[in-house]
Amino acid sequence: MEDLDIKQLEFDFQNVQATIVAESRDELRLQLGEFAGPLDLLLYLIRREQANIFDIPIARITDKYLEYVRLMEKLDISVAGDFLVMAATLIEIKSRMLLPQEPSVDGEEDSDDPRKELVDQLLEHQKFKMAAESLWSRATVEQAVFTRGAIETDDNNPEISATVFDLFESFQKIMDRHRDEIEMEIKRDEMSLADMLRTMRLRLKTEKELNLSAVFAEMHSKRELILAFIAILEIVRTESVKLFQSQIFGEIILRLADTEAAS
Amino acid sequence: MAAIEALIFVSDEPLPVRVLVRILNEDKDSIETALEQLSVDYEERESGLQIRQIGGGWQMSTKTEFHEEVREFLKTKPSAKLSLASLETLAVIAYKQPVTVPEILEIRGVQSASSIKTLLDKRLIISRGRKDTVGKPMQYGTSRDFLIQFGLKDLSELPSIEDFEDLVQ
Amino acid sequence: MAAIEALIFVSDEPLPVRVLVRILNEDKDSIETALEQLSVDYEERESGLQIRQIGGGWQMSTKTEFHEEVREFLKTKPSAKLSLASLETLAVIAYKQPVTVPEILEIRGVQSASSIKTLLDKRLIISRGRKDTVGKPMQYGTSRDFLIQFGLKDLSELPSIEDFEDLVQ
Repeated sequence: MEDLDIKQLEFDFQNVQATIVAESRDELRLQLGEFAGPLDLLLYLIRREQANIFDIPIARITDKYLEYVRLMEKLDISVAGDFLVMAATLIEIKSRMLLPQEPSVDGEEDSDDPRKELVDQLLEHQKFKMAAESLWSRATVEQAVFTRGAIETDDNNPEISATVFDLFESFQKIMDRHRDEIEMEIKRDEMSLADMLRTMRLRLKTEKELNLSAVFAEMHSKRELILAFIAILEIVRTESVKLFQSQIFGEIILRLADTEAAS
Repeated sequence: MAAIEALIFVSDEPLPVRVLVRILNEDKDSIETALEQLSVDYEERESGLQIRQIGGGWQMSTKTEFHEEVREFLKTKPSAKLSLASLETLAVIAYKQPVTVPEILEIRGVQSASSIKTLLDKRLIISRGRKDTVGKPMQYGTSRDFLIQFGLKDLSELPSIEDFEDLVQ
Repeated sequence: MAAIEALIFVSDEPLPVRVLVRILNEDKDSIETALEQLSVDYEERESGLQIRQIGGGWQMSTKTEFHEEVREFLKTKPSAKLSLASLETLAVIAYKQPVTVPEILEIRGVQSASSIKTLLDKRLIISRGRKDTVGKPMQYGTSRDFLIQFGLKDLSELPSIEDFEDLVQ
């Protein structure tokens, strides 16, 4: 089993599309990931061992099952908790089977069988697997049926029908949005007017001129925007710069005065 | 009957009988008779369409035999099917509803959280209130969309779970 | 002819003959003959629908004589449907009630006046008296209709973060 092509077995173990097949040993390796859960694996093993589901050879099946769980671990597939729970159940049943049978009361023999609960679960599970299959074939038929194209009146109803979960998700989204804003608030509190003034002076020095609407657009919050505005006013007041606008409602440019003279 | 046909056509969802009763101001029985007749008419004349009962209402749709032409025209592919895990979870919910997450776990033997999320996203299941036990877990049931997508008139059309018992070895 | 009927039915727009020629792989003449025949068929049987040539293609629509019923139907469509904006507003009100308009604004970051009006009109929310702060703003909460329409026994049945944590991950 060591020479397995590990790549083929890298899959999302919980979400695999699955049919349980494969009788040959080679094929089995490829199908390993297709067990949707521990009950599927167990059913597979029972079938492969040609055992009777009503009389499961628990020791043999437990050994095989553990072998698979170990294999999964070896292949670095994170073994889901459900598989481990089942392993524990199997081991427990196995140990109880080893205990001497208590003398059974007439007509109640079955209920003493430590395997009974598991067998019931397996049978129940199998029923639902079949139900799932029948749903699947129904859905396939339905996919061949089409409803009419949109007609004019449909455009008047661009609404969605909502469930409580939609309601909840809407609320979650709003809260997430809110949380982002709060985080930004904290960040922006760290910026002082002095910081902003320093940043602006530096930018003006290196870029020679600043397009004010572009500068304001870069601000992440109202507070930063106000700081930027005050900083610009301060620069205009204290340094030799020129503010000009080439046309009414046009962009306002802040330019270092000596650069303008030079150009 | 012609008015019924017009209304079924206009409705973008399966049209419940009670809506027809209200709009046309006729009694339930005669509307139901007319609906049955309409459905038979479509079946009998060699139409490309059918009128049938689905998801608690009546709907007009194409017949399955033209799916190739329609698909060619709409350039659609059969949409992504549900994973086996989701399908199994859906089966458990369909037959055991209303059912809680722990109850689903017990039957499937696997945590089904991601499947339930998928089914909720696809609107195939809906919440059905809380169960009055420890922890008040949320209960789930199938939606009307489930009936429509699986071509069911109502839940009673699901084959009974006992029918599958015979098939189990 | 049945395939033509199916294709006209699923098409969003009047269906041009050349498209039918391409999909069905038949010659233009026989398709046009079939279309004429189909149109006459719908006219002759007492259908609520018609198939006619319009805007360079063929289209299925309701016959004009049923306009009243159709309009009546469209008017009385179930109103449990909400726009996304209204849904968001409703979510805030449901989870934060009683809540004022300025508080909703703060949470949603958007003016919600028209949504609130919609929700009041649909009787999903009701006013819950005034809050004792500056301006005495009106407070809103969800109504009994809200519980009914969303299938809730009471507000404690609203999904909580915990319900979702089970599902996500």
